[in-house]
Amino acid sequence: MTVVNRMIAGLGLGVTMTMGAMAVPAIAADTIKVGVLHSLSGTMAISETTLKDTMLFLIDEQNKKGGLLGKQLEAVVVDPASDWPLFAEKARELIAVDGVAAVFGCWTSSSRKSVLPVFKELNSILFYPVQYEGEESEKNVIYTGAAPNQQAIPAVDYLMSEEGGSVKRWVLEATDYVYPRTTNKILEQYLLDKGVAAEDIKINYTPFGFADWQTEVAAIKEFGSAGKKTAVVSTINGDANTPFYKELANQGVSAEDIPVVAFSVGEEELAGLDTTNLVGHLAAWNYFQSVDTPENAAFISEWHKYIKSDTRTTNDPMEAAYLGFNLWVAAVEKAGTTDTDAVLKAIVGLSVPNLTGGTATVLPNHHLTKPVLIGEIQADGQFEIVKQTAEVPGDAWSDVLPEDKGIEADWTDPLTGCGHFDTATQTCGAAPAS
Amino acid sequence: MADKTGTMLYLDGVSVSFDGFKAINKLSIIVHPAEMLAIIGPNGAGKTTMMDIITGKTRPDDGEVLFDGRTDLTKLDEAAIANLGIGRKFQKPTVFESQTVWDNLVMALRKPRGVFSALFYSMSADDEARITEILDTVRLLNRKDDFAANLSHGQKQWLEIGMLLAQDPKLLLVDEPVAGMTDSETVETAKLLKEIAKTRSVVVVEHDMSFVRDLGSRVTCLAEGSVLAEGTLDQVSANPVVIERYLGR
Amino acid sequence: MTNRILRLIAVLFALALSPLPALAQANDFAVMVQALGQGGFPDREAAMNALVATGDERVPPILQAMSDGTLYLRKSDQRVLFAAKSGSEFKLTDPVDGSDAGTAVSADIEKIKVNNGLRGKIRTAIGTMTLLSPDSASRLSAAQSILKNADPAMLPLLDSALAAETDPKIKSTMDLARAVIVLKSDAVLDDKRAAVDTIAAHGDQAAQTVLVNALAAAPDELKPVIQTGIDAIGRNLQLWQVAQNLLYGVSLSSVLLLAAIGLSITFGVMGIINMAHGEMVMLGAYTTFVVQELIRNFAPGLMDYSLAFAVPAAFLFTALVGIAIERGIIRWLYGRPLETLLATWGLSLALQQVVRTLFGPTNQMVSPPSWMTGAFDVGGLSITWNRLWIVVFAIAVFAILQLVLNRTALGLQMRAVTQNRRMASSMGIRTPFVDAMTFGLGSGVAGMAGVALSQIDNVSPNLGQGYIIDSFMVVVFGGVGNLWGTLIGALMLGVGNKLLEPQFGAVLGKIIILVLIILFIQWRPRGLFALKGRSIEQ
Amino acid sequence: MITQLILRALDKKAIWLVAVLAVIAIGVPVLNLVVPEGNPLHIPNYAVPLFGKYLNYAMLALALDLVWGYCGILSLGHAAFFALGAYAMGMYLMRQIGARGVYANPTLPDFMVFLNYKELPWFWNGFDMWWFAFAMVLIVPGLLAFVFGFLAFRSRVTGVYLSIITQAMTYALLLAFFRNDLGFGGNNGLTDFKDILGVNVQAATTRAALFAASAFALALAVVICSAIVNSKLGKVMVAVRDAESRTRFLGYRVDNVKLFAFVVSAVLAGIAGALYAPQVGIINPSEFEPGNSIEVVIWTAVGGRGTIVGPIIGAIVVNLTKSIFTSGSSYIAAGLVILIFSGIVAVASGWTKGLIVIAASIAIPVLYGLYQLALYGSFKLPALSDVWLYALGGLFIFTTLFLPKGIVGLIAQWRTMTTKREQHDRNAPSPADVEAGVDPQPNPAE
Repeated sequence: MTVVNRMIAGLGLGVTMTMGAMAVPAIAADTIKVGVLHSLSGTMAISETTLKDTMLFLIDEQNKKGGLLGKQLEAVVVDPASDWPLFAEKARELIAVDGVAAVFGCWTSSSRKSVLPVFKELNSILFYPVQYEGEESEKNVIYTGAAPNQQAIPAVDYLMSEEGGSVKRWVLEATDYVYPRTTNKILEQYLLDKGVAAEDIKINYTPFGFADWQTEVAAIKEFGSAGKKTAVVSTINGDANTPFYKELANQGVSAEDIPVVAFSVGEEELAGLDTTNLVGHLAAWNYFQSVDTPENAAFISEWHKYIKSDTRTTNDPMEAAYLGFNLWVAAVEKAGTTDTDAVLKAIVGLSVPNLTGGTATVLPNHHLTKPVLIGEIQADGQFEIVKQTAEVPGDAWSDVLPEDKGIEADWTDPLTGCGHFDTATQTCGAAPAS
Repeated sequence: MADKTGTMLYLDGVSVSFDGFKAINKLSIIVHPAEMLAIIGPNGAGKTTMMDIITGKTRPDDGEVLFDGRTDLTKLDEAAIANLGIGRKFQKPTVFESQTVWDNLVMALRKPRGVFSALFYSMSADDEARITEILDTVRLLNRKDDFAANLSHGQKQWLEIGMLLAQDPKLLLVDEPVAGMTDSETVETAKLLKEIAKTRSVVVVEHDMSFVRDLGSRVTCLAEGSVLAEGTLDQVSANPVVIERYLGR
Repeated sequence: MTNRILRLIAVLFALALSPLPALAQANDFAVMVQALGQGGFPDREAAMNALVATGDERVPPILQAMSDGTLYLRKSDQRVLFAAKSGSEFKLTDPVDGSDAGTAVSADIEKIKVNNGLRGKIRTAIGTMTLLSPDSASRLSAAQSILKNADPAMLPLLDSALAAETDPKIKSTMDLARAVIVLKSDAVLDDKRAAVDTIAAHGDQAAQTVLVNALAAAPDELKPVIQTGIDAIGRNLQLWQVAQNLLYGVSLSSVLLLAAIGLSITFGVMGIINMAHGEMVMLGAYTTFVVQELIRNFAPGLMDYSLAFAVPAAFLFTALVGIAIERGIIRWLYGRPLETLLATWGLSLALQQVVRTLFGPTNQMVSPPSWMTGAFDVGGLSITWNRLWIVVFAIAVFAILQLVLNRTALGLQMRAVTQNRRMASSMGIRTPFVDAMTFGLGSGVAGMAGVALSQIDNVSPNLGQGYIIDSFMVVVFGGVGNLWGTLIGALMLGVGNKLLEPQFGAVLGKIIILVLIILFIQWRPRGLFALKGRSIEQ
Repeated sequence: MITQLILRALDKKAIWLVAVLAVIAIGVPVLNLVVPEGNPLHIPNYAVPLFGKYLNYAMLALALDLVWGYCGILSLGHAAFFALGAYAMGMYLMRQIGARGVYANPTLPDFMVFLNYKELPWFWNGFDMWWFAFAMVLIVPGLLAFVFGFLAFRSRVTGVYLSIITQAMTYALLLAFFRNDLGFGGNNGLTDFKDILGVNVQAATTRAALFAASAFALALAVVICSAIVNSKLGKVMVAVRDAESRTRFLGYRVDNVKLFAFVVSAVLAGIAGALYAPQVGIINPSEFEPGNSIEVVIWTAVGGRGTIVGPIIGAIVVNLTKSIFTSGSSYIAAGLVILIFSGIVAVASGWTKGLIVIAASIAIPVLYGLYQLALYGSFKLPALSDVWLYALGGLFIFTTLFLPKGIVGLIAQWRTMTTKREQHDRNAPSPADVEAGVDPQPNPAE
């Protein structure tokens, strides 16, 4: 048989079989497209896949309610594969090729930083659902996760209170990346302002995916044996948490002696851990699955129905995605269009109910008002809420840091707004409002 | 041993051991300019290791290795030794298989070996003539554009000898040059080597006794890393120790 | 008799502590128990103190249940009850008289919440009440909680308890607690001096802390004594610190060894650059998870022995996967080591995705058996059980592997095939079979490593990625094709890493190790134990 | 001398390649800028930096091929040189932001203001000048390659050992660059670029210019590589690859030859990285990840190592595949990719193997669907993003199994078959065949 014959035959066979296997999706006539930009493979898939599912769930629910502006919503899911440059490429593809009205996505700060120029250039909207380091306010991003003042500072306040154990000595244990660096910088300043002596603060950084915590946990124990009540503020990132908590449990660091409060450990992370020996360690979030409200109960039951599993947990970034989506829907309805500037103009000041019994309002700085919840880990992998504050407005520029004092962001009018307005000099950053 | 001056290759009391096994034991050999030396000996006698020592691949534990009566070879690496004028043909024919016969010889041709010399090298008419001449000598002219991999075993042996010639060495170390050759090729090879030995020193390691006889040179028999006997082939093959340890049985 | 008097003392003492003596006088015990279910944390603390003041022996179990989260409030009648989960229901018991109070579903009852602060106070309260308990474990924790609080008011109680104590470990804790209290109190100088000696003799971090804290407040004549004590402890601790770091290093080494040893077979012996090695480890960890799930569902009593089932299961499963990979892919690539790198890298991506599809991207829970939790002290060393077992396991795997390679027919055939395939084949060895078995063995060992790693690391699709580079470093550093080299390599890298870490931090320490490896390879281009004539490096 | 070198570089294949690249370099920007939107020939804005990125990757793959395909040095750390070049360019771009950063500090980039740097770290000096930064793009990767290569090649670290320590090198750099204390922005890296050489980095014209620069840089790399491999040095490199110690016995300093190739390759990789940074808009430490370097190896292998055009084809093909498979719903495109690939395999290795590829690509979605069926009772085909790692993994496996010489090897094979051994030298052993080693290593005991 000649080569050409072989090739043609091979191609023919391939065409038939592949077309059979790969169902070509019917292209809906008139839909509003929504971009979902979460890593589904690679190292970040562990956290981000759930958010992809959440978005599909929310869009599904919205479509059951009749869609938006009389049209059905259509999710466009792409996989940036935990690869930061690919995030930028995929964001561009979503906006420019698929023509999505808004994008829900990103998890790490790096991925957000990577797509930011794209959103600015193509003037689209990103809903970013994860707690982050602050120090940013952009026209094209709505930050639906917590800013540092909505998570870190209330947690430290709680531990300093009598109820939280009157902690006097602090270990800031962190993964060496921007979110912990920033949070620790703010916390260190905050603690010093509160009269904590410099020698009572210990900051330690470890690499990504760090797995051998023996030395660090021993150092925490040693630091905690100085006679003053000691607590650990952990900004350890994703993968490194499991071995950290396993080591804590093994070395017998109990929550009564040295409580650990974490900002990146939620129900999803605990699902991979035996928490029997971790009872009492804390986490600070704006939402816990154990929140006892009718809204939350309904959300969880619908979610379980959608995902077809009774054991899948819910967590804070999911609530943030939920808020972001509802806010976008409300803003589009208010604006009557999905046009970026109109939606951004409409969204500031909008409120939607959150899952913890309050409301989330979009502030002029594109952050939300969120209550702060402190929870203690229970043996069943859930959190028991030991403290809940009223809604705290998210602060893009931390008031704790001297260089950020008097800095505000205001995007009430998206066209003339400013992300870094110095109230003292009445100037907007260095660049003219853009 | 004898006087170092006036020798092309001078080995004295050389020993080397691998993991306790003495591959070469107090070996002493002398080769004079324009002289051929045939080395015979059983497997494991240390023939190849001796070549490794001379060409800098293996460092001796002990002993003196001099080239041209003055250059200490134990201090130099392979490339430096090759550039002194010592060429080597391997037991298993080793040519650059994915390159053409012509290119094999271009690389071997005696020219500056530096990186940039090689980068900016362009072939002169003289070089071309020289390579053609060598190709003619080793009877590969009609196959000059073939890949070396496609040559027969014997042709690869010839190519390697051609490469040796192109290197224009003062001393040639030839390891089993006629393995895999037909009888007529073997005779041709012996002729060629004898021709070469008129102007250069040649050390030939070979098992093929008729070939060694054709060479008609001085013979050294090695066994267990040291010299067993020396002399003409007849003298050596008459030596009772040689008969017992190598030829006989 | 003495016991009863002592208990009376304890009660009186607790009374003195109680901020609400009026409530304590109420003798309706049941009412006091019900008070635990009302109000916020401060109210609950008051109710607890009142209960403690009764000295009733029913109190410690109630408080313990509250701390453990098994004390519930029935919403219908606001009664405080013990609740034990059985199936989907809770079985309720009255804490006052132990009578059965029926069952309830979770919507009917509400857990009585405690927080860390309350949990700590409960611990102290139980401690005070159980210092004279017949149970030695509770006496020990009582002594420890007194040591933590070091309240001078406890001295009489402690003295009497000390007199009755026979267990040396508890006695030593009580001694220390007593010394700490004496040092705090206004006892005479000689007593204090003796107390300083007692504390210094303990020689640990906690003792040093006590002395440091006491130094400022101490009278001048006592200061040099205390300072000497502090210095002595400091020297002692420094020594222990070095030993402790070495121990951490050995522990890290055992993890590295486990991760690398399978690779030293597939890579070292067979010359396959197996980038999917990490995924074999990951599959082993997932096997552990599956085994535990099966046991949890079908034989919960065997949970503590789950790892004993998981090790052979993981070995067999990953060995089978390994054999399938060898037969399906790798056997076509012999003699092309760098090509195996590409193929196995692709394979590792696919395997990760398989696991992600089957189990989801999130971490899976593997519970530690009870004998692998906690820690114990030897001198100034603190050793955690799970690390100790992993070290033991690593040594066992290493020893067994040595036996297999050197003492069995399969091992002999493996070495024959690696050294001279054609010869081995002509001698009647079925080389394809031996290849498959060798690769299966290497993969199986990686799977067993996964069982151990599931105890200390994430069980997630990414698990293997975290170890693959380190494993290659260990094997190459030790010398390819040599199990002993792998052992020594793992030891040197592990210990080196842990010795550098306190000085330079984890990140810099690791970078330094990597740079040292790069430099080391310049010095010994074939690793620590280079073998001559390896097949890997023609 | 130089002209002669270049003349020799431009053999028939290289001329074609350079010509094609020149057409692309001019054509794509023209089609993007001049042809109006809506015209079917218009190339949309988003595609320009995307294609530019492919060209940068192609240049990186070509650089790797110079050392691996031609010189036998399998570097598993080549992305490190790429990233260093990108960082050097990123530092220049950061300095160009000037006072327009969020904190409006005239000299310090935002992340430094935030991390409390009081002054610029010394190694950031000079990067405000374009010529200095551009020089560093060449010098930094080149110097690292020189030092690393000098040590490694002198000590005769070869084969797998060399591969592993190059991996250690990039891993160490990854960890180092992740450190915020190092002064390169930690894990967020360098981003939010504004200007390059005085023009807005995001402007369509700049993008088009950067694309053209990428294409020209690749063409230049083709000429350089072609010049090297066509020279006698190129022959010596191949000799080193095939029989290292034999080359040594010919009197060549193998370590110098390798070092030269390694340094040239690192510099080319650095240039590729420098063009990459402004086009993707961010450079961060994840570029150093060992997995990235392995991917580069795979592009090269897919395209065909030991050829000039192979790695370029490989890089573009694999990355195009990656783009297709990670995007939402390009099922048809994905199907076509699989189809073409199985067609190639069928031609190269025969029917059955082509069928294996097709069977595998059908089996995976079907198995996925059955799994869903078993779990949830409804048959659901996977999203493309669910299968893309299978596709990528499968591509690597099938390429090594069925296309050992890569796509280019296939073309050569085809030509041989059609021209009936008109030039029978097509049967040249591929590097894959000789990799197993014909290096003489006589048993020392003999």
